[in-house]
Amino acid sequence: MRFAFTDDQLAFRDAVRALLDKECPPAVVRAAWTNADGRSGAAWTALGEMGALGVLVAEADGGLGLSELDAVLLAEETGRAALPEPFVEHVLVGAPIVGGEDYATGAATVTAGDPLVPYADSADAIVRLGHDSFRCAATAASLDSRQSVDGSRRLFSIDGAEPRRALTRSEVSTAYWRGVLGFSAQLVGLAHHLLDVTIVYVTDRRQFGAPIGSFQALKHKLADVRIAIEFSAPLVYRAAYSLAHADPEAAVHVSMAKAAAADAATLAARHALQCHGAIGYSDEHDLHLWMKRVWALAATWGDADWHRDRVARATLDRT
Amino acid sequence: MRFAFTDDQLAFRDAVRALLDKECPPAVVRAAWTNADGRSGAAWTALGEMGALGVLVAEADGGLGLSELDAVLLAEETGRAALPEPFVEHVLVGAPIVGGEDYATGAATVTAGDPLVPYADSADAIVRLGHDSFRCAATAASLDSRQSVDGSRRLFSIDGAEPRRALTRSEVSTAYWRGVLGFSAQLVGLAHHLLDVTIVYVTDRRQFGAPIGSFQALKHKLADVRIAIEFSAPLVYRAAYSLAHADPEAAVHVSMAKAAAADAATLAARHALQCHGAIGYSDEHDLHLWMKRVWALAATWGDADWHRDRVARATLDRT
Amino acid sequence: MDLSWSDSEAAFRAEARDWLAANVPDPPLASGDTREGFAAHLEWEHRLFDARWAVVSWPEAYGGRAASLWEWLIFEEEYYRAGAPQRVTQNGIFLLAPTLFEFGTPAQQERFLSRMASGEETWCQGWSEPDAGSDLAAIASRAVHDAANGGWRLSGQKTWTTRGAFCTHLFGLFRSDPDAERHRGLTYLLVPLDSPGITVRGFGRLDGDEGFAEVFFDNVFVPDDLVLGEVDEGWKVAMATTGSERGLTLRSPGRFLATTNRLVELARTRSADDPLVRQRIAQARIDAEAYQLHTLATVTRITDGEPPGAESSLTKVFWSELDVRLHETALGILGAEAELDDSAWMKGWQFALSGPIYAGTNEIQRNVIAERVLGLPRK
Amino acid sequence: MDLSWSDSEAAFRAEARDWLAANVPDPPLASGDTREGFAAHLEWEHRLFDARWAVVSWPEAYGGRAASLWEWLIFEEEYYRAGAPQRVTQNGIFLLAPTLFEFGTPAQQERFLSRMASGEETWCQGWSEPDAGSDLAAIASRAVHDAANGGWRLSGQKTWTTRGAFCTHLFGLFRSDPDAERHRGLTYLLVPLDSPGITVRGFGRLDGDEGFAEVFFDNVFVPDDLVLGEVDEGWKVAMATTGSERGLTLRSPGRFLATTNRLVELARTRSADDPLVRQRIAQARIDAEAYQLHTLATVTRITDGEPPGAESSLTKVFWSELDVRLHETALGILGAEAELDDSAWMKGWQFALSGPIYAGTNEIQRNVIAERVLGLPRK
Repeated sequence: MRFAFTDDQLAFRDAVRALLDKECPPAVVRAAWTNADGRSGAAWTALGEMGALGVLVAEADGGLGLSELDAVLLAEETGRAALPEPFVEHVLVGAPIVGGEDYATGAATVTAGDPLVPYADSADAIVRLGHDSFRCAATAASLDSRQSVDGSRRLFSIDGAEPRRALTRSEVSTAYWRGVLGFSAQLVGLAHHLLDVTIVYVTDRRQFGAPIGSFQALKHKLADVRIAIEFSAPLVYRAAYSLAHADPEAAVHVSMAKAAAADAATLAARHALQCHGAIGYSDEHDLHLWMKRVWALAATWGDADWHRDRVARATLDRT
Repeated sequence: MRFAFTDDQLAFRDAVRALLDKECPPAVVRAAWTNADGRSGAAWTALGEMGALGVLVAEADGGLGLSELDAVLLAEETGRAALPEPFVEHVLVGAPIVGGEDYATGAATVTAGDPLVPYADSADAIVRLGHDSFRCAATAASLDSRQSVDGSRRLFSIDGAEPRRALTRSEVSTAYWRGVLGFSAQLVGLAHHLLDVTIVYVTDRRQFGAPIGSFQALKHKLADVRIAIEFSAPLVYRAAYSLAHADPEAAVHVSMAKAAAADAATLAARHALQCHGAIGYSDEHDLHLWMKRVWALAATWGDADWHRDRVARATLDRT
Repeated sequence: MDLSWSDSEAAFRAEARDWLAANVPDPPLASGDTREGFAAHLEWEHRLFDARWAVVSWPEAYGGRAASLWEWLIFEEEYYRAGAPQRVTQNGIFLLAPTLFEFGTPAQQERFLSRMASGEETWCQGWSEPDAGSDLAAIASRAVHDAANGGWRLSGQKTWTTRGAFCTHLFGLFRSDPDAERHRGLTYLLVPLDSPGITVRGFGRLDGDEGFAEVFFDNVFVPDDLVLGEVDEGWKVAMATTGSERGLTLRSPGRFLATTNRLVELARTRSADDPLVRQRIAQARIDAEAYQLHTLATVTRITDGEPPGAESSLTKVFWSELDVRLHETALGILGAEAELDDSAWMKGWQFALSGPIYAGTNEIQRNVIAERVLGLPRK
Repeated sequence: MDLSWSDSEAAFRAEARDWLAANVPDPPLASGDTREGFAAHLEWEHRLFDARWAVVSWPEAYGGRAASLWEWLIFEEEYYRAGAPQRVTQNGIFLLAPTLFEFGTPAQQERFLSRMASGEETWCQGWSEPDAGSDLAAIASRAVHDAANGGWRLSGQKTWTTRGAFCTHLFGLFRSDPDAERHRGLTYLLVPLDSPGITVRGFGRLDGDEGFAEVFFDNVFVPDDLVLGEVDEGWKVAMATTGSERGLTLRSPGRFLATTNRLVELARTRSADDPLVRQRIAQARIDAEAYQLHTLATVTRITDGEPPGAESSLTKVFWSELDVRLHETALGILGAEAELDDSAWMKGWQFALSGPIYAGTNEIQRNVIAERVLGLPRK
């Protein structure tokens, strides 16, 4: 029994964090709201060069041939940095399916989703997991753009996508639960960042002659956020382990992770805004970039209630 | 439009409050845990002499012939004092059905409930509203005692009760909703008392060199209790008005009142205990007498979830 | 207790409902917190004023109907039920006006009230400063008396000024006695925003609309007759305004009843049989009606001549957190679609999140409840 | 990461499970917080000790199995899964013993550990005083050195002493240096409750069981060799105990996993199709497993040689509020029957309510999290 990551896994995470600190500062996230494709540019390329985009692609296929356990901490870091990219769709869902050097290195991008597909306009391939059509399509004939509350998430509904090949049920299921795991990890990373910047703010901001972080009401709000993160992260890591080891309960473990991570990140966003007050309520402050990512990812690929219902089924209806 | 009680109604309430301050101090509530019938003795007699037990009994029948609007504040006061008596069962449910001088004055007691009946051993008549048998029975042949968490609530399951007469559907419905209204009002009164004694305690109790009531965490807990009471009481008063005026939505209004009052009182009990700490965790302190009454009344005659479901039906399924 | 409406009140409701049915713009106007939307909303305000619906509770002399508080509640219910446009004149007619009626000179009332009601002049609130948010008494913007010219010289900065970039006037607090501490030595001034020395910079709120503004004052001259109330007594005057802001006028029950009804419609079309949603809908209706009934009790007390007190803090916490819950429930029903910005609920959610922050954060309000309503020790 | 158990660990689990299946009393014993129930529980402790299950993680010399932390977790899981009796020796073996192992003299360890493990001697905690609850450092009970007789004279009062009326010994903090302030000048003493001058009065907890006691000290003599750790260093010694109390040893994950499983069984028999209940059950399992996984991570860190720090405050808040939620959910399922005292859930609910209060209220714990984990300013 050992519930901890290896030094290699932690070193990979640290390298990705350092890369994102450099290539994906808040200015890059903000720019993605207004640039052409809503993406980071340099950060994506650098992640590709590092191999982070081909973590789950077989070595024979040009990837690193690693497991969900190696990918989960990287997803958490992309959440912490609010990286504006289809990281989960590409790394955890699409690339292992389409494979190939280009996707393993990020030279080409694959996205995923159903009915709405993020970044479909700049992707080279689209994996659709909708229950009616499990298809891996080339980029679509016609794209209808939809506005996400997160301006960097370019959403599209798709028409006349040219199917490249059908996916097997097991491909679909593996891809789906890997995707949910990825978003759960990103939510944990987003929550960490929201807590960190709020701690700095309430320590510096003074009202009534004292730092507002010295007032018990704010202390307890932030303590609750810390508790929520502390007890959701292990569920996410366990879910990664279960997927990596084909645990029969893996899907339930992923649902537990998404429900807990979505609730933790939602709480972190709520308290972060309340602690920042009017200063954080302006779109000139970076806070909203992280909050809106949380709102989007908490709702996508099944919200907390939906995943809790999956857990209830596995717990109560098992015979 | 006028949402306030009349001076007469308030004067009646004040008289009952004064009576209960005198006849039903905490020592009487505590004694009811261990005495023969779990009841107050003198307080019940005095309430009868005042007419408070025959509020809803027709004047021709020896009562005051008043309405739910006159009874609701009295029920609230009996909750505030944690009066150990079948006040709601007698005044709002049973007496208007069985009628007669003895019941109007409290010389005789009628109780109500199904399947469990409080105080069945000391009551002269029992009204059962169970869906299978709507009956007004003489005291039962055999009583099987059940232990409530509130030691003063003597509960019994009943066997071989001798039916006196069947109740009409409308009698049953009126009696049921009046009963729920009465418990809602008692829950508001219980919440008021729990808040009041907690305010006194946290103002006197000092730790870390200051009254614990000066710490923001406790201030905000008690503020939340005050808010919950402030916005549940009007629902209870409106429900009384709707019953008194045979409003077609009266039953829904009563369900809204019970859900809100049960939640408010449950919150008041929870925060009262946490603010009292270990001192309130002992059965030598009076706090538990009020807390356990709250737990019992919040659960009986439909808990908050059950009544919310009734509200949902009326709101969403109405065509 | 009498929860029925009189015939005249019923007639008033019918008249309001008919007029709104015939006049409420469809499709809805663009957000009043954008430059274009603001202009469209001013047009709407002119129509309201011409039909004497702009300020129903005001004297007829200023364009009102001398309506009772009951009639005002009825009008608000009908206004929100009809889905009528946001009131971009709100900071004037709901926040400043009550103070003008109470503290203004006859000349000031003549000068400002009708133009405020018609939307000819629009008012923003100049209270918050970068270092005076929750701690309003930390206001540092200066007002120095200029005896020679019979007026005041303003300098400093206000911020988070709602619709400040679109308004013609600002009412605000300025420190007139630099030696006085905190709540003392402040003066309440009425400031035309076209006065020389004023720079206004609009900026975006959470939802991206340009609903906020920074207002910079560089030796701005304001004549003596634009002081509202007594010099150095601005705090007392301002508190009368926060009273009304937190209490009745800004958030009438009709607003949340209407949101609840929209929520019920949403649930019916989407997930009327999801029991989680059903419980939340039931709680939404319970809370919205509790707020309505609480308001009826308050209006009854006011009608009996009792003033509303610190209870306004209870109200502010309740409606602001109710509004958040209502929108949370709607977003939960929308599921994955909640993320889509074109849903009115996502925009409403972001606005609702400002409720627990502005007009005194809910943390401040809970302190007030604990200390002034419950009597808990300050220290 | 490796979430599998080794063969030897699996064998250890099987042995524990088999023994418990064969020995756990059925019907369950009366509450160990009553005089009769306490005696019955001591019998059980003797059986545990004879089979070397009483203190699995201790050295064999004291009746343990020198089990690893992992094996200890396994034993706890099996213990609670089997519905085995509460551990009335808990304050000794879980709170005092770790301190004795760390600070005790060889003579003290010899003298006390085996008898503590066997239940021959039973220990209660003497910390809280009427005016020293959350504010433990306000302890006023005195210990005056009696050089002539080579010991200490104790006077004062302790209260809320769990099972104090049934135990043979008390460990507690006494003020040995009256001039020292707060955390300084306290000494940790081991006190036989049959010492002359001691009066013990048991009193009822919330559920009515006589689980509390007041202990009065009137010039009670305790020899020097019953001082644990250094004189005047009692706070440091005591904090080691709270560390273990809040952390691993007192509330092992097995406890909440077992409660969750009982909750699932209750829901299956009562309302497996009520979606509200289903959501709460799902959340219960999520939380219980989160607590288990968090513990696995902590044990991994401890095994790697890292000490658990202020994080123990995070743990205490989480498990105590989880326990309350688990019982709240059960009472919700029981509906009107929840009020019946013969339901184990109502008794469990009342015990759960003590969780957020004792071992440092959750308000204190959240302060600790904010200041020591998050680094927020104290003032």
